[in-house]
Amino acid sequence: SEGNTDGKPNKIRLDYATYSPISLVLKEFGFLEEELKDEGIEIEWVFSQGSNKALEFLNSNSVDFGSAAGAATLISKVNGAPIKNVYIFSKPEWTALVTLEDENIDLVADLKGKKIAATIGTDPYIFLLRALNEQGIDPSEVEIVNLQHGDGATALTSGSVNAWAGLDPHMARVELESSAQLLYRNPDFNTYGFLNVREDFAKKYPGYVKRVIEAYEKARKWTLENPEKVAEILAEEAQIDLEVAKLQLERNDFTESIPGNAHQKAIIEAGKILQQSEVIDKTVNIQEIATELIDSSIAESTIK
Amino acid sequence: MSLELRNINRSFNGKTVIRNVSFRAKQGEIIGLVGTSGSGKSTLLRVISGLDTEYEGQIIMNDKQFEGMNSSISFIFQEPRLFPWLNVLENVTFGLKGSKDEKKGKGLKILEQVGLSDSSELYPRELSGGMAQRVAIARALVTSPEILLLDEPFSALDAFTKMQLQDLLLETWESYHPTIILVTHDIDEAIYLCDRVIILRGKPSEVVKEICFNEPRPRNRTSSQNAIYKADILNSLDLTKT
Amino acid sequence: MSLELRNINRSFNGKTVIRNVSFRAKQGEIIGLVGTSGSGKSTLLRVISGLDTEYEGQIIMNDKQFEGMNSSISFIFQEPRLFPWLNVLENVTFGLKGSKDEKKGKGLKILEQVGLSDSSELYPRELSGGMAQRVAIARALVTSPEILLLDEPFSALDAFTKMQLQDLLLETWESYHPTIILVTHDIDEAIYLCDRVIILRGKPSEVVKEICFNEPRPRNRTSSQNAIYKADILNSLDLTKT
Amino acid sequence: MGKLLATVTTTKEVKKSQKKQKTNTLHTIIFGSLTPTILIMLWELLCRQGVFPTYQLPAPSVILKTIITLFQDGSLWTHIGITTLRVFIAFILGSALAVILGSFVGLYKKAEQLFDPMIQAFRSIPSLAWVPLFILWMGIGETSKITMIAVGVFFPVYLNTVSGITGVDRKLIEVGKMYGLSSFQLIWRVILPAALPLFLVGLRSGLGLGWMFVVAAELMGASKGLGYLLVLGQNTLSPELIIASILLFAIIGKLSDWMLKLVEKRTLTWQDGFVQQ
Amino acid sequence: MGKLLATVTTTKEVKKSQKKQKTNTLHTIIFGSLTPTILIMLWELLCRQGVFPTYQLPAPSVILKTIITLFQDGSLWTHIGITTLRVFIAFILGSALAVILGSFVGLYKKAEQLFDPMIQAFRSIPSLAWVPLFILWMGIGETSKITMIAVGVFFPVYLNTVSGITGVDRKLIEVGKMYGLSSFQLIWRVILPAALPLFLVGLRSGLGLGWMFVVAAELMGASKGLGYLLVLGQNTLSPELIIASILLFAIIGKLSDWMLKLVEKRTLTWQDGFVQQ
Ligand SMILES: Nc1ncnc2c1ncn2[C@@H]1O[C@H](COP(=O)(O)OP(=O)(O)OP(=O)(O)O)[C@@H](O)[C@H]1O
Ligand SMILES: Nc1ncnc2c1ncn2[C@@H]1O[C@H](COP(=O)(O)OP(=O)(O)OP(=O)(O)O)[C@@H](O)[C@H]1O
Ligand SMILES: [Mg+2]
Ligand SMILES: [Mg+2]
Repeated sequence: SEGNTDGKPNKIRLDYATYSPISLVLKEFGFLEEELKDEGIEIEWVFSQGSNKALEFLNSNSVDFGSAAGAATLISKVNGAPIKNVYIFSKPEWTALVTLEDENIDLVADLKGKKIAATIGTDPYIFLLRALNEQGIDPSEVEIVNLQHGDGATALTSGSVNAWAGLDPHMARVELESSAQLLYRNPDFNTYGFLNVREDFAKKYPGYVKRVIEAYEKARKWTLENPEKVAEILAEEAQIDLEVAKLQLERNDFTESIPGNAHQKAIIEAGKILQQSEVIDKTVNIQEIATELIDSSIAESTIK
Repeated sequence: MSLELRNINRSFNGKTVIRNVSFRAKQGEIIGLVGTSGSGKSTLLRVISGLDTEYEGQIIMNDKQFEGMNSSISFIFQEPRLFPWLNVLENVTFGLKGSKDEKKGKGLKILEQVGLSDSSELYPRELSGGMAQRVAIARALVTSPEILLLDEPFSALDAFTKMQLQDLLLETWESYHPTIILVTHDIDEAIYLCDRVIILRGKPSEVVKEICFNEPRPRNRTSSQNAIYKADILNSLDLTKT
Repeated sequence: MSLELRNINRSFNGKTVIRNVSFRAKQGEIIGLVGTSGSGKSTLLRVISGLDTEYEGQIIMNDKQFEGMNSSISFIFQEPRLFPWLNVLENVTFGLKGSKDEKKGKGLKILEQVGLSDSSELYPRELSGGMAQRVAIARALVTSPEILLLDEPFSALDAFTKMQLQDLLLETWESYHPTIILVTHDIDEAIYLCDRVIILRGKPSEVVKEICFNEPRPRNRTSSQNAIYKADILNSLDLTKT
Repeated sequence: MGKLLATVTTTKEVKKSQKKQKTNTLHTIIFGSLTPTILIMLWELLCRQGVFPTYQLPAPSVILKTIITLFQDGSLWTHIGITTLRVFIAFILGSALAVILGSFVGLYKKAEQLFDPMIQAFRSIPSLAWVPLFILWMGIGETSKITMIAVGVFFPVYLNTVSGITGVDRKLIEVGKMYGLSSFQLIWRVILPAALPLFLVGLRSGLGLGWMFVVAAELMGASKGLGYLLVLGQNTLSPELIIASILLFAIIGKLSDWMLKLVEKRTLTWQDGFVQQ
Repeated sequence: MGKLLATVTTTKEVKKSQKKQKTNTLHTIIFGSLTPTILIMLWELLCRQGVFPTYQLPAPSVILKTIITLFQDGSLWTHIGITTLRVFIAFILGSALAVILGSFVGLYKKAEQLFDPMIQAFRSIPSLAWVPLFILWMGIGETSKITMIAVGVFFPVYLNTVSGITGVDRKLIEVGKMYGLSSFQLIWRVILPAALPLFLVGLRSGLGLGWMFVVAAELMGASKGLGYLLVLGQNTLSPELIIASILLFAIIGKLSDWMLKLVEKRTLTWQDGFVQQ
C-alpha cells in the first residue's frame, strides 16, 4: 500500500470471506494477480471472519478493501471510520427469522413474550427489529438474547431460545439438518454486501480502485455463469457441506453491483432502527452519513 | 511395651546399610544405640517407627508382629522438624488430643520443663538451634508415648542444658516407664542414661557388641567405672581396628 | 586477618539478645565461644559474618572498620544448609573458583579428608545427619578462608569421627593459620582446640569470662589440667548461680 | 545490583521496618501509580495531537466520559455487580473442585493415572471452544456462565495444588504420620499448610483466569456484565466501550487480586524466605 | 484412605520401584486412557441412538472422519504446524520476559512497586479484549499473533517466578552470600534452582494459557491454524470442525505439557518431597 512516487501501490491488500462468494472466486482464480502482474504489484489476501473483523482490519490499515454488511459499515462510519463503499458484492438474503417446527410459532406476531437469539448490532438483529416493528411489536415485548451467530443456532436447536434471527451459512445448515424452518423472510430487510475501501487508498490510487472493481466484475460474471462450481468453492473454503453451500448461494443475488439509491435507503432504514435501539447515537444524521459513505461514481464509470 | 528386632536388613539402591540386626528391649528398658556417622542408626530407628517399610526382617511389639504405623511410638528426629507455620506452643501440642485448654496446659507445662516458657509464642525461624531441639523434645515427651525413639536428641545443647534435659528424660521415665531407644554419640550420656548400649559397626553395619550398665539410677556422672565403660565403647567403635 | 568486636549489641523485636560484647582475635588465633542454648552465640557469628547488619557497635578487621560481606570469611552454619539440588561434590565445590578439573580435584581431596570419598555422588537427602555436617565442613574448609566461623561444627558426629575432624581442623590451621571463631558446647573440644574461650551468659548475654589455654598444640585430650579448666567453664556457665 | 548483597533479614524484622513504612504507604501508592499515570498522560496527549484517530483509539478523557455516563444511568453497577458475582461464585466452586481433585491426584498414584491425563488435555482448550458445547449441555442460563468461569479458575488451582502437595517436605509429613494422623488430618494439618505458598499462587492465577473467562461466559446470552459490554462494543464497533470495559476489567481484577495478596501476606508470615531489597 | 499412612519413601527409592514399573508402563497408559475411552464410547453410543443430533454434537466417528479428511488433503499438518510454531515462539518469548521481569520484581522492592501493580491489573484482561488493540498497534501479521499468545504465557510464569523467588529459603541464600556471589550469580546459582518447582509449574500453566490464547491470536486475520479452524467451524456452524479442533487442541496441548512434565521430573529428582501412594 505504501505508494511509489508514480502513484502506484506496491501492494494491494484485500480481504476474502465466506459471506462474500465473489471474493472467494476472485481469490481462487487470481484475476487480480493476473491483471496487475505486469506492474509488479503484489496482492495480499486476508481472511475475514465476519463484518466487524473486516472493518477492524480497514480501520487499522491492515487491508485496503474489506467486505462487510451495509449496516455494520454504517455503524463504523458513524464512529468516524475513514472508509467508503464503492461496490456491492451481493444482495444477499442472508438473514431471516428461524424457529423449530414444534415451537408452534407461525407468525411474527406469535413471537410476543418469546426468547429470541440475535447478535446485537448485526444484520440479523436489525432484521429482527424491523420485522417486529412491521408488526407493531415493541422490542421490549420480546426477550432478545445476545448470542453470537453460531451460538444462536445451537441455542435454537437445543431449545434454549424460541426463535433466532439467523445468518447464513448457519441458517442453511440448521434448515437442512434439523426441524428448523424460516418463520419470516424479507430480502429487502437485508442490508447488502458492501465492498469498502479506505478513503486514503481511494484518494491516492483512484485508478487502482477501478482495477479492483473490474476484477470483481469479472469474478461476478463467472459466478453468475457457474453457480455449481461456486458452491463447490464455498463448500471447500468454509468446510461445509455442498448442500448447505448451495442453499446459501440460492439466497444470494449477484445481479446488481453498482451501489445506488436502493442501498442507501436500506442502510438509512437500518440506521433508524439502530438509533431507536440506541446502538447508534440519536443525534447523528444518518442521511448525511449514508450519502457520504456510498460512492457509486467509480463503479458507475467502470461498469457500463 | 516390649520391642524385638529380628534379623533386620536394609539396603538403599542395592547397597546394604544394616545387616542382620537383632535385639530385644524389655518393657521400660532404656537402650543406647551407638555407632559411627553413617552407620545406620537413624535408619534403624526409622525401621522401628514404621516410617520405613522397605526393610527385611521382623519387628515384634508386645509379642505381636508389627507393620505400619503405631501411634504409641514417639520419634525425636535428628533434625528438629518443627512445622514452620506453627509457633512453639502449637508445635508442642501438635500431637495432643483433647480440649484446647487441656492441650495448652500440658504444652505450657512441658515448655517450662525444657526451659522455654518465655518462647511459647515464637515461630521456628526465631529460635536458636538448641531451642528448636528442645521444642522437638517437648513435642515428643508431651504425648506420653509407650515407646520413645530418640535420635541424638541433645546434640545441639550446651553441656549445662543437656544435663537438665537428660534428667528430664529420666524423670519422664520414672513416671511411667516407657521403653526408650536412644541414639547418641555422647558416650557419657549413654552411660548415664542407658541400661544397655548396642554398638553398630562395619559396612554394612552389624551389632558388634552389647554392654550392660547395672548401676541403679540416678547415677554418678563422674564415677571411675564410667571411664572404663567409655574406653571399652570407644575401643569397639574404632574402625581402624578390625 | 585480625578481628575485633567493639560493643556489639543486637536486639530482636525490641528484646536485647547480646549486650556490649567486645573482644579481639589476633591473626591466627582460635577462639572458642561458649554459652547456654539461646545465649546469642549464633547471632554473634552472623553479626561478624556480615549477614546480619542490624546490630549496633563496630566490627574491625585488619584494623579497618567493616560492613557488609567479605568473601575471605567462611561460615559453617549450625545446620548443614546443603543445596538440595547439588550432589555432595557439587556442594563442596560450590564456593570454589577455577577450572572444573581443579575444583573437582580439590573437592575430592577434602571429601577424602572428611571420610566421604564414597559418597561424592549422593544428594543431600541421601545423607545421614553426620555426613551432611561433614559435607558442610568440607565446603567451608576447601576455600581456605582467612577467617573461619564455626557454629557447633561437630555436634552431629560420633565421638570417633569428631576427633578425626578436630584434628583435620588443626591441620588446616597449621597449614596457613586462619583466624577461627568456634562456637561449641563440647567443653573438651574447646579445651583441645582453642587458644582462648569466651563465655557468654545472662539475659541479655554478655561476656562473663575469658579463659586462656597456653599449652602448645597438639594437646593431650585427657590431661589433668583439662579437668580443672572444664570445671571452671562449667561453673561460669551455671545459670543457677548469679 | 550490588545492593542485593547488603542485607538479609527475617520477615519479622522486615515487618518492623514496614511499620516505619506505614507512614510511607502514600509514597508506595504514588510510586506504584507512576507508570500508569505517565502512560495515560502520553496517550491523552497523542490523541489530542491526532496521532491516534478516535475511531481507532479514543482519548482517556473520552473513555472516562463513557464510564461516567454508564455510571450515571446506573447500569455500570449492574454490569460490574453481576460479573463480580459470577466470578465470585465460580471462583469458590472452581477452586473447591480443584483442591479436592488436586489433593486426590497429588496424594494417590491411582487417582493421578486416572484423572491427570484428561485434565491436562482439557487444560489447553480455549475458552471460546467451550461456548457451543456449554450452550448445548446447559443452555444459556447462569449455570453455563458460572461453569465456564469455574473452568478457567480450575486449572491453575489444580496444577498448583498437585505440585504443592508433591513438593511438601517429606520430613514434615513423617512427623504427622508419627502422630498417627489420618489421611484427612494429614492433608489438613500438614500438607495444605506446607503447600500453601504454591496453592495461594494458584488461587491468584485462577482468579485472573476467571476474569478472562468472563467474556466467553457472557457470550452465552448475557444481557449484563463486563464481558457483555466488551462484546457489545466489538459488535457495535465502538472503541470507547471496548476500552472502557478493558479498563474496568483491569481495575476490578486488580482489586480482587489485591485482596488475595493480602490473604497471602497474612497467612505466610511464618515463611522464612528471601527478603526483597 | 488408610493406605496413605503406609509408606513414605524417598524419591530415589521410588525410582527403583519405578524400574519395576517400567514393564508396567503399558499398564499405566491403559489405566490413564480408561476414563477417556469410556466417555468416548458412551458419546458414540448416544449419537448413534440419536440422543444428540449430528448438527449439535456429531459422533466421534464423524469427527475422526473430519480429522482424517483434513489429514489426507494435507492441510491438517499446515494448521497444526503453524499454530505449534506460533505457540512455541510465543512461549519462549513470553516466558523469557516473564522470568526477567519476575526476577526483578521478586528481588527488588522498587521494581515491585513500579511494575507489579500494572502487571496485576493487566492480568485479568480477557484475551478477546486485546484483539482490536493488537490489530491497531501491530497490524494483522505474525507479530500481533505471537505477541497475543506471549501475553497468555507471560502471566502465570511471571506470577510463579515472583512467588518462587520470595519463597526461597533464606538460609540457602545466606550460604550463597557467604561465598561472595554477585547478585546475578545468586539468582542463577541459588534462587532459580530453589524456585524451580514453582517456576516449572508456572511454565506449564503458561503453556496451557498460550494454547488458549491461540484463538484470539488467530482471530487477527489468520487463514491457517487450529484457532482459525475453530472459529471457522463456529462461523460456518460445523460442529464436527469445532470438535475436531477442540480435540486437536487437547491432544497437542497434552503432548506439549507432557514434554514439560518430563523436564520437571528430570530437573526435580533432588526434591525430597511427598511420595504418592
Ligand atoms: N534415602 C536414602 N537414600 C540412600 N541412602 C541413604 C538414605 N538414607 C540413608 N542412606 C545411607 O544409609 C547410611 C546410614 O544412614 P543413617 O542416616 O542411618 O546413618 P546414622 O547412623 O544415623 O549416621 P549419623 O550419626 O551421621 O546420623 C548412610 O550411608 C546413608 O548414606
Ligand atoms: N530471627 C530471630 N527473630 C527473633 N528472635 C531471634 C531470631 N534469631 C534469634 N533470636 C533469638 O535470639 C536469641 C539467641 O539466639 P541464637 O541463635 O544466637 O542462640 P545460640 O546461642 O546460638 O543458641 P544455641 O546454642 O541453642 O544455638 C534466642 O533467644 C532467639 O530466640
Ligand atoms: Mg542419624
Ligand atoms: Mg546457635
